[in-house]
Amino acid sequence: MERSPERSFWHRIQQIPRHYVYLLLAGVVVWQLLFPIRLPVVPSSATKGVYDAIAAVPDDKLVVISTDWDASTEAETAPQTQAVMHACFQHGKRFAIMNLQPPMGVKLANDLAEEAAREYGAEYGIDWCNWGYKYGYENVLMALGKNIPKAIGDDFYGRPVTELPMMEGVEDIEGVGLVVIVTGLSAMTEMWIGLIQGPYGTPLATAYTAVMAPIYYPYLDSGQMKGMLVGAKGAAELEALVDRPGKASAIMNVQSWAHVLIIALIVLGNLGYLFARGRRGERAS
Amino acid sequence: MGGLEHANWFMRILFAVMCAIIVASVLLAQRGRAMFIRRIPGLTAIEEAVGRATEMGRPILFSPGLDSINIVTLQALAILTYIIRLAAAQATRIIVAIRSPTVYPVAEESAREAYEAAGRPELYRPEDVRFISDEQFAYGLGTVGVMAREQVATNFLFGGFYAESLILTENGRALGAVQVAGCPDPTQIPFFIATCDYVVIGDEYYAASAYLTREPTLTGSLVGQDIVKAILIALAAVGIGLTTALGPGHFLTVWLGGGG
Amino acid sequence: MALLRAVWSLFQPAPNRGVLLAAIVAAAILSVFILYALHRTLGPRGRRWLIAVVTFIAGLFFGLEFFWPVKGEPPKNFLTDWIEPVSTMIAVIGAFTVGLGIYSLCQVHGRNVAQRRPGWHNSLTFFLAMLAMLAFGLWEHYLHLPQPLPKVVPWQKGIYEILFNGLFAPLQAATFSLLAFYIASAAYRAFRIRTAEAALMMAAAFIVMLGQVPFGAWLTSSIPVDAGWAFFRIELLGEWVMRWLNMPAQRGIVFGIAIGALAMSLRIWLSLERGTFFTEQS
Amino acid sequence: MNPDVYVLWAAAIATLGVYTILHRENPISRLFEHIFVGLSAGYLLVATWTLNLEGKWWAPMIHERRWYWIFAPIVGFLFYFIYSRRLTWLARLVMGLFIGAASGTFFRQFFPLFAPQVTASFKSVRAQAGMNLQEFFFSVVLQNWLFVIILLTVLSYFFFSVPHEGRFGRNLGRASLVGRWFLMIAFGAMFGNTVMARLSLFIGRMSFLLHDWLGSLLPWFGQHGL
Repeated sequence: MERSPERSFWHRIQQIPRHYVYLLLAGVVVWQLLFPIRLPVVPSSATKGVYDAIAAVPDDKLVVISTDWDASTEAETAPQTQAVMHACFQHGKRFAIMNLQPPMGVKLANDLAEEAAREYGAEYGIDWCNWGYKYGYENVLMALGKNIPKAIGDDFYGRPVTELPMMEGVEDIEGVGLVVIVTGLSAMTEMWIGLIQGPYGTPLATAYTAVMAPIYYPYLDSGQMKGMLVGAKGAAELEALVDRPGKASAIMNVQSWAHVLIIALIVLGNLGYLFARGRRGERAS
Repeated sequence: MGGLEHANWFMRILFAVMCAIIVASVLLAQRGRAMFIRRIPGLTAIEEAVGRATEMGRPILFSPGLDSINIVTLQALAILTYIIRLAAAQATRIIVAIRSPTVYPVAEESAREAYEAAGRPELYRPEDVRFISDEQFAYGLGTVGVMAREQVATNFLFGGFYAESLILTENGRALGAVQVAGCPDPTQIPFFIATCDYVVIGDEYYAASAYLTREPTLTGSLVGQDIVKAILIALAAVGIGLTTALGPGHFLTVWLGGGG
Repeated sequence: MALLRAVWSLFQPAPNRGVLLAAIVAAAILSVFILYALHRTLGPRGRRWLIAVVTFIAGLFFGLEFFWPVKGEPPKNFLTDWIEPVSTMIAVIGAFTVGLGIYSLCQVHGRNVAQRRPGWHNSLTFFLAMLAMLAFGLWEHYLHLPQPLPKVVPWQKGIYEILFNGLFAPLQAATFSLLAFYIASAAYRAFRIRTAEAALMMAAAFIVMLGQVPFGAWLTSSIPVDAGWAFFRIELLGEWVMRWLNMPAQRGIVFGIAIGALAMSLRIWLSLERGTFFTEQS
Repeated sequence: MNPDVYVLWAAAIATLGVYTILHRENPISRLFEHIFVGLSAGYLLVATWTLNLEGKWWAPMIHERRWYWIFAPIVGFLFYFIYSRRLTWLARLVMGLFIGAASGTFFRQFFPLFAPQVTASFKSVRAQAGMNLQEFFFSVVLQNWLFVIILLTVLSYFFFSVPHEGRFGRNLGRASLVGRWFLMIAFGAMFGNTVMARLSLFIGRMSFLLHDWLGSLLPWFGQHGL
């Protein structure tokens, strides 16, 4: 607002007009959407925890992926689900999809699984399966702990799960080596921890939307969760670990660049302030 | 959430004590006990901001936030009536931009009353209390439009604000308006600090009517509030002590969780 | 015509409508009479007293239900079953204020159009947009009823799509996305180390922002995760700032406003509020 | 008629129209502002009827024969007396109902909203068994101790009726100054934490403009971007 009479470089970078700031931001976003230059991605320890937990599942046990999300949080949760599936296929871990809420989640996840399975030549029923949407929240989980075939009954396509080759020998929760919850809904975590992770000690990993993740850090600290994917960032980090850069990586790359721009602007403004002040000090003395 | 649907005996006692202290200090103040209030810069600035609009001969914009009729909005309207009285004395126009249809009649009525109380009923123009839109971002865009077309010199934003706050204040700033904002909820305060000239933070918002009007009732209430806050701090201190000594899940946690 | 008849059929009351209509009309006349009687008999003091009593009872009703002892399973007291219907009633009463809001809009824009003020064509656009959304919105609603209205005009669906998905939703999203620009320029302008306070704010914002993007994590990735000083990895530091610096400060604010709002509630409930609203006269 | 093309174009033009406000308020942004406000006003009317009144008021009154629902519009229309000088007190009567309900609702919410916040502040401030000095520093001093200190200093900032004079007052003044610093740190952190969410909205819009809209004209754009 106030105009400085001095027109030195240091003064001008303190007062870049807002139009230039806007243009710079739009320019960086368009540029990175069209011609991405990948900035390095280093997985955080929380993401690494998810990856390591999948790798550590014994070969005779299943991974259960509970996909409790739908189109409203798809932008973050779909890439998360996809990256988790890639991690499972790459380590040769068999997984089962299921969900408790909302019913749509299991259909969307099924499409993602089919796509990933084609890439690895994996087969339904042998390498992966879909337990379908199960109504009943706590009741489903309590039953799951004791008797999986009975709790699940039919799979996504309406066949009894006992007919699937990969379910052979999987009787109760002892046959599950890891549960991964992918969700934008609260209360799911508490249910799984209270009814499965707590009583049976089944390892648990989670993937949340960025908005809801912060409240679950304590479970990560306490070790009740092996790892956690936070929003698109977590998905991008896991995509980097499984070497399948996808939509989340693209979005996070634009995010990284835009953040770098904003940080650079703040730094420039402050450098201008410091140097301009320093110079004025010299003149005064 | 869920869970806590009714009070237990601990809450009943605590609540009764807190209410009693506040009401008692209100009554004491009404009997004429002088009360002290420390300086709150954001509120002192209100007068200056109104004065600037008068000097420039341009109107003031006031937004009571997005909430429907609740405590936050009622406090915003209390601040509005004070500002109208200040502005009416200087014959400066105030435009009120409303989002909630239910708040609209209450704001309209408060405005008319305030002009009458200031002795300038002829300055009251019903169409200056405007319903903009109940859609959050249509409200944001519409209010920015009003700012620009009416060339407001001063923006007052008091009430419950959400993501649209930055749309209002960044455009207000670009238009060169003096801006004073206040919101009890902390989430939008960072953006107000970055874009406004003065910001009223947290509980300063509820202290506003007492600070501005110096009504004995309200200053008395403020003293009562401080005493209750001290009790709350004591409660937290006891809780921290008990957790340190006994570990989590002791009786105070249970009582405050609705059990017991 | 077929359309109008179908719409009309939606508003038909159940059988025996004569009795119902009579009851409704009688209740309406009675309440108008009571209001008129109150208006004629009450003086300014009586009116103020009545308003204070209504305020007190409304507050008491909602407050008491929470604090009154409860019995049984699910726990209930004598007010519990009334909370839901009364809340609905108040919501319905409040819904009728929509007309006032729309009236305010029409007043401002109607005058612009009538007096051909500068920009009156914008006000005309306002009316067109409102009426279009109203007409096609209602139409869309009644098409989705169990027994849809006859499809008189084939392009109705298309126009609704354009109004809703082509204009309303994109306008919402576009306006929301303006925030990206505003947050960038606000950050650039506000985060200067002019004062200690601004410097602290900037430092915290800096750490949290870097901690959010993979690029930030890369900067400090040379610190081993299991080292004691892993604390200084930027993503962990950012999380620490959010949890152990931001959280307690927010909680301090919340404690303060809880008490401030409680005092405000008490004052308006007991009609003790002075010097604000409309407590002065009348 | 295939509406999809028109929807796509309308959405793209509306988005660009709104973005012109970044330069300054101008005739184009003004046009879209009025369209937006008009559409939302129309939608408000539709939603008030279809989502609220039709199901909660009209149906119970007419179809379920609860004649007493007629009182709702009568009371609701008292609001409209704000425009009458003589009858305005009736509008205040119904406002009194709403104001009272607002305070009562706050009384109800007081404990459910704030009690969990109080109990969540009960942190243990001593070392757990078997902690070494480094663990103690990082997981107790830098977490729980700090938490308690910040909570107390921030709260001390919100004491308004104690003069910052005398021994107690001066100490309170010092604490409240520290509290204000912690508040600024918290606000900075909240600011930084919101940047990503806001950017993602814009990235989404740009992806729509480049990929969906321009991509429908020039296939090259359809192949690039998200």
